[in-house]
Amino acid sequence: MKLLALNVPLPPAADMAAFAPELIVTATAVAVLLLPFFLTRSRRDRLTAAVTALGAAAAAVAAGAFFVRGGSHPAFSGLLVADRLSSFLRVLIFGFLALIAVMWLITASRRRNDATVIDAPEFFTLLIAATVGMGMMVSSVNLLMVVVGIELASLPSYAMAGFQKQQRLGAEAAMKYVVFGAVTAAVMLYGVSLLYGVYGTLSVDRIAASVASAGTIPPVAVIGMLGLLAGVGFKISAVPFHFWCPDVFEGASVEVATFLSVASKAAGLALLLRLVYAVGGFAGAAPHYAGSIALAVGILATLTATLGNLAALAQDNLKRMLAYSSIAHAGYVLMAVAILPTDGQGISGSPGAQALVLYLLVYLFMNLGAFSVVALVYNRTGSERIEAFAGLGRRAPLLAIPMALFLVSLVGLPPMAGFAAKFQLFYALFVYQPISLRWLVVVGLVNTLISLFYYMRVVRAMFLQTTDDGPIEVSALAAGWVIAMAVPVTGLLVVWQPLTKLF
Amino acid sequence: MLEAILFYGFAAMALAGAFGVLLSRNIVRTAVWLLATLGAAAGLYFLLGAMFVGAIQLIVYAGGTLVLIIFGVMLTSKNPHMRFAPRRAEVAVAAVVCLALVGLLVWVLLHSTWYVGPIVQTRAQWAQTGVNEHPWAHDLQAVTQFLDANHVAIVDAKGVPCGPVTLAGLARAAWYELTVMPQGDQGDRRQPLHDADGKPMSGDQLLAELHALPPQDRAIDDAALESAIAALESPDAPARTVQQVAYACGDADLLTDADGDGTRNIGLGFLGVYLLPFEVISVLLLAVLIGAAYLARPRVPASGGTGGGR
Amino acid sequence: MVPAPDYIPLINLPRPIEAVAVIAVYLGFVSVVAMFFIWWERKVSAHMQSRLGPMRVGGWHGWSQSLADGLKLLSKEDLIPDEADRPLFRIAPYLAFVPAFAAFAVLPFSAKFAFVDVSITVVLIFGILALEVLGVILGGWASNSKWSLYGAMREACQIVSYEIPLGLAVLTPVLTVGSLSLVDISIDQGGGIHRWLAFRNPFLFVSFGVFFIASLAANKRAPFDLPESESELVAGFHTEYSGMRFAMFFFAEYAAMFLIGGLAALLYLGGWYDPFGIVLHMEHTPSLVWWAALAGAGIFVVKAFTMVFVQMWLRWTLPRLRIDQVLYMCVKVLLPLACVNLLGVALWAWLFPGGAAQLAVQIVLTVIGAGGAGAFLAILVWAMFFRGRGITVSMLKPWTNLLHRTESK
Amino acid sequence: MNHVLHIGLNHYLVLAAILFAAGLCTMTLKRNAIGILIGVELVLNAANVNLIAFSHYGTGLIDGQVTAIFVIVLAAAEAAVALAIFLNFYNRLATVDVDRGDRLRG
Repeated sequence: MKLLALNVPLPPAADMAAFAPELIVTATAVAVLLLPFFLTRSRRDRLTAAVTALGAAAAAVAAGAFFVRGGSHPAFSGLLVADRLSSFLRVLIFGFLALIAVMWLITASRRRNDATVIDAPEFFTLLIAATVGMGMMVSSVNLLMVVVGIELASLPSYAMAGFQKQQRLGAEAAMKYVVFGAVTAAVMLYGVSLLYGVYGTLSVDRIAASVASAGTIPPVAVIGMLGLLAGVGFKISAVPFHFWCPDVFEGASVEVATFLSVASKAAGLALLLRLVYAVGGFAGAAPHYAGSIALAVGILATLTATLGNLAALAQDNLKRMLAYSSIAHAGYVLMAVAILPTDGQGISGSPGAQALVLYLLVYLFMNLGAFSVVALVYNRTGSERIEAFAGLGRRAPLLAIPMALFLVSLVGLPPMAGFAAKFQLFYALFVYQPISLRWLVVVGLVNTLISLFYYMRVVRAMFLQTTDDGPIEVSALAAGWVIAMAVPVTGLLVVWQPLTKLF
Repeated sequence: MLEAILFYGFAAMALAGAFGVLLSRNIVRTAVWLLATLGAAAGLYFLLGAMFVGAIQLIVYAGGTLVLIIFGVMLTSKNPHMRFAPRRAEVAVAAVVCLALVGLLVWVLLHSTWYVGPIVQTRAQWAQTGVNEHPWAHDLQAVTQFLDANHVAIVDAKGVPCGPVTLAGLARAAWYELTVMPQGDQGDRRQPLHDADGKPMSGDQLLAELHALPPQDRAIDDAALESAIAALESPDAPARTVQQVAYACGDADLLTDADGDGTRNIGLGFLGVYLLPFEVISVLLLAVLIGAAYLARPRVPASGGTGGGR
Repeated sequence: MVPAPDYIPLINLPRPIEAVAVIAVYLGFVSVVAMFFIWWERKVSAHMQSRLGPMRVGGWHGWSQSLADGLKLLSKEDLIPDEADRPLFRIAPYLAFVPAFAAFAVLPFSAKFAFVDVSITVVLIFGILALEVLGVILGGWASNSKWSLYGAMREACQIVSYEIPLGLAVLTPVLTVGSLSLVDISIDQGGGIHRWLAFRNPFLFVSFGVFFIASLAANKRAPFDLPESESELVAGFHTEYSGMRFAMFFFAEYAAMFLIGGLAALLYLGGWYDPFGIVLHMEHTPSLVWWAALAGAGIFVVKAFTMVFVQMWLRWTLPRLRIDQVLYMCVKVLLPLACVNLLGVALWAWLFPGGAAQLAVQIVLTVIGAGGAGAFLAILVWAMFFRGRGITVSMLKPWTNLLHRTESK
Repeated sequence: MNHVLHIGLNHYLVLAAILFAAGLCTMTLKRNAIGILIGVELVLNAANVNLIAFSHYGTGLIDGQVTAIFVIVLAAAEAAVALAIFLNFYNRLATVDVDRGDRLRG
């Protein structure tokens, strides 16, 4: 019988090369899992984090090499694509993983009873697996890969949200997260099945080609796309799929919240950008569609940003406030998604993608810094509430001043990098041609005004309120870390002009 | 007729399960109702020719996931007959919303045009689509000649040659025994593959056609073809069918659908086109294993660390 | 090149009628086999404990004991505990019995006695058998008894864990032969004992052991009979059952015993082929094809019965494991072993696609395996022959005396 | 009558749509977290029925079947994580009622 004689070609080496960052990080996960067999407990935790950081940094460098080389390389029989957008975002995501590991070393590893310290190998394996999923999300061009990527990003995240299993809040956060995630994933899969039925393929490009040649999207495909949006919207916590976000951020440990606030959203937003471009990017074929799709995304962005900012006003818990703030920022980035490419330019060079990438880059640093300060203050005071920050300017100026910079940057006020990001975004919206997106600029400005109030509440608490509590000790390492985060947040403005050319 | 009976049987079972899940207030009974749906869905997959998926559904879903769920129910219910009663108003609202949803969804589904392809058209119809001007066409000369001889072509709904129009496509068409059908028709397409005279094509004809092809255009070499023919010459073999020919040729692509269920094709897919998600799933399962084992592990004192073994 | 097996229906009848006829035949076969096994198990256990077992009912050696038991169970009151979940309690025995019976539909007895002609019978049979666990779990849960619930929980965790090494072990013959069809796998083993898959290479040899142990656990047979362990859980998941529902669980277990034995025979022990290649020769002789089918079916049944006997033998020999030992066995012994086997078989197929080395290994393994089986048979015959005369005990006397003496000190 | 006896794609789609709606309804009505998970399984089955029906009647390719297998595996993985989390929640609060998770709000 000639049954075993199947000639199945292995993926070509070029595909593996394009996929090298994920391979490196996966190997790191295996190394992290095997480490405990060779090390005693006392050494294990920090080395685990260090190995993760090194592996992630190596992956980021590998992705960076691909970014520098440029070009668009479809890999794995068209399931993934390694173009400039995906390469840049993978640099961002894997670099962020490295930063998170360092942050963990500085903040969490001081906490004796923290579950992520006691079971560091498990925690870092989950962290890495989720990051691989996010790396997959930003480069998927096939709905099957989209689904697999989202699930790979989500399932370890659920476990990480509940990693503090001794604490009730962690258990509650994980349960809400997983229930919400499972529901949206199921709806997404139903949507994907409908899209498969309509277009006979799961390839985003071929669906896009069908949409372009048909010039119309049948209602059933719209239903399918809405289902898909539920899955992606869940990852970026767009309204109305945002309910999990504040609860999970509050219940999970600070490091997990930081990770989810940046990496998960960045991956989701890049994926959404790709999907929206695929469907609406053929402006030449169907101009009226570009308008309605941009309008739909714009409305989604408006809702997300406004609701996030308004809800953040009422928060006393800083982690929860930052959660709503991250929803609001997802709303801003969604505005960038609405900027569809107009003159046949690819996804990588489009102004929307540029604005999105710059915003995410800046947001990474300011959010990481803000969360780091929250974690450090929590380590000393045991509280994440705004009262804990009262008088911080006097008690720990090395934390308070960078924190103020982060918050100002989060608002988007001029001297900080956040301003550059927002300006770039609003400018792109302002000059967008075939249809007018200027109303989104107005929305964005109003929202920035709202956000000023709650960010400044923290600044006011830090510098204007007084308290009897003594000074907070800040180790040199911690101070150095926070200041290191503050450097790009202030310094990026200086290199603003080259930065816009970066992508 | 038999198909209709089986379909309605399975469908009734699936729906009974679904409504049981919806209406049952006892969580264990909910899980048992889910078993009905899962089993019926497996039956439907068998009915649709997806044998392997059906079997996997039984092994993984009914035998694994559902057992896990029931296990979870047992571990998390103090009172064995725990009930969770939704409020009346919620039920009313949910019923209305769901009925509206079903109505809308069904209406939309029934008024939609679905992708149909590959379908087999006559040579004349293919010519009308202008496919010969398609850039792929020159690669397909040999196949075209072969198809021409049979007055068939494998094209998708738009008249574009589907996928790689190779012998795999032909075998697929042969297996599904497609025939000329109007675009957008969603009826049963499993009708005999016709030859030039409009008669069902026999295995011998297919074999002859395979022989006539230049070697580089078929996935099997001459020796394999000869031995396939020799194997089919056994004295008590009945008239050869298209499927038997495809089976005996031993070619992976040809075998796919001659197996009757695409199982081999699925295996090839996992090693070929879908290798990446297949491997990614392994990372996912590793992470899930670690995450679930960590969370479900009994609480350990914070100072004691986890497991002295490590 | 072997031609595609042509499945010839048993009788030339319209398909639905044929289906009904075959179902009736199978149901009858399963019932008779299960009843025979129940009687046989009692006889085996009795003989192992130097008793006679059932002797009265019927004539020779109490042959109709199972029939009498069945009549008794039928006439018994069908008790349902007050606090039980009634619908689930009623449905659970069927959920256990129906899959065990349905799996017979895809079990080929010989090349011509294979009713379902799909190519993935291996997957299908495990898919069907995977449902059996649900009946047990629900039965234990619905009884609303502490012991039953314990039994059900044990069953759930035991079966779900052992399905993994079982599946991995089954993959090794599948990988070697390159087919998911039990018929194909069996046909590949024709032509002599050295062709049997268990003796193909060392990994398959070990894999057979893994398969057999895992299948014992999956069918909750001793020493893995924790779900129903009489001494600790009274009777586990079926404590509260009586009458015909109780009998259903038993039927399911004994039918599954035959299935496991049959699968072991098909996957590893040459299917329906004899050790000398006679049946294969007959299959290739047109005039003897039907005789080959009949002889093959007979050989297959004998092999399956032998494996069933081994299961009974183990039950009355080995003590029951603890639940942690059961899980240890699965996760830390069988699972790694199964993984290594799978890798090893793949490597073997790559390194030794045939040739002299392969043949030598086959012969060595055949000698080991056949020698073991021969030794076993010799012991069996020896025990049978001398049992009546008490020589067994007297021959062991010096050793037992030694044992007693050391213990008394 | 022909539409009733002649089983086609639409039959499967309608069945899947009803399963989907029943699943959605289950997810909204159940208070028990595991009940919600069971509703999710219903929706996933609806998706799978769709995928395989499209694969059979539409493309004639195996990608629908492959996707369905991935869905089954993902569902199993999701159920494993979800049940571990529910178990953990139960260990803290002695219930799996999602409404009892009310500490986190605002």
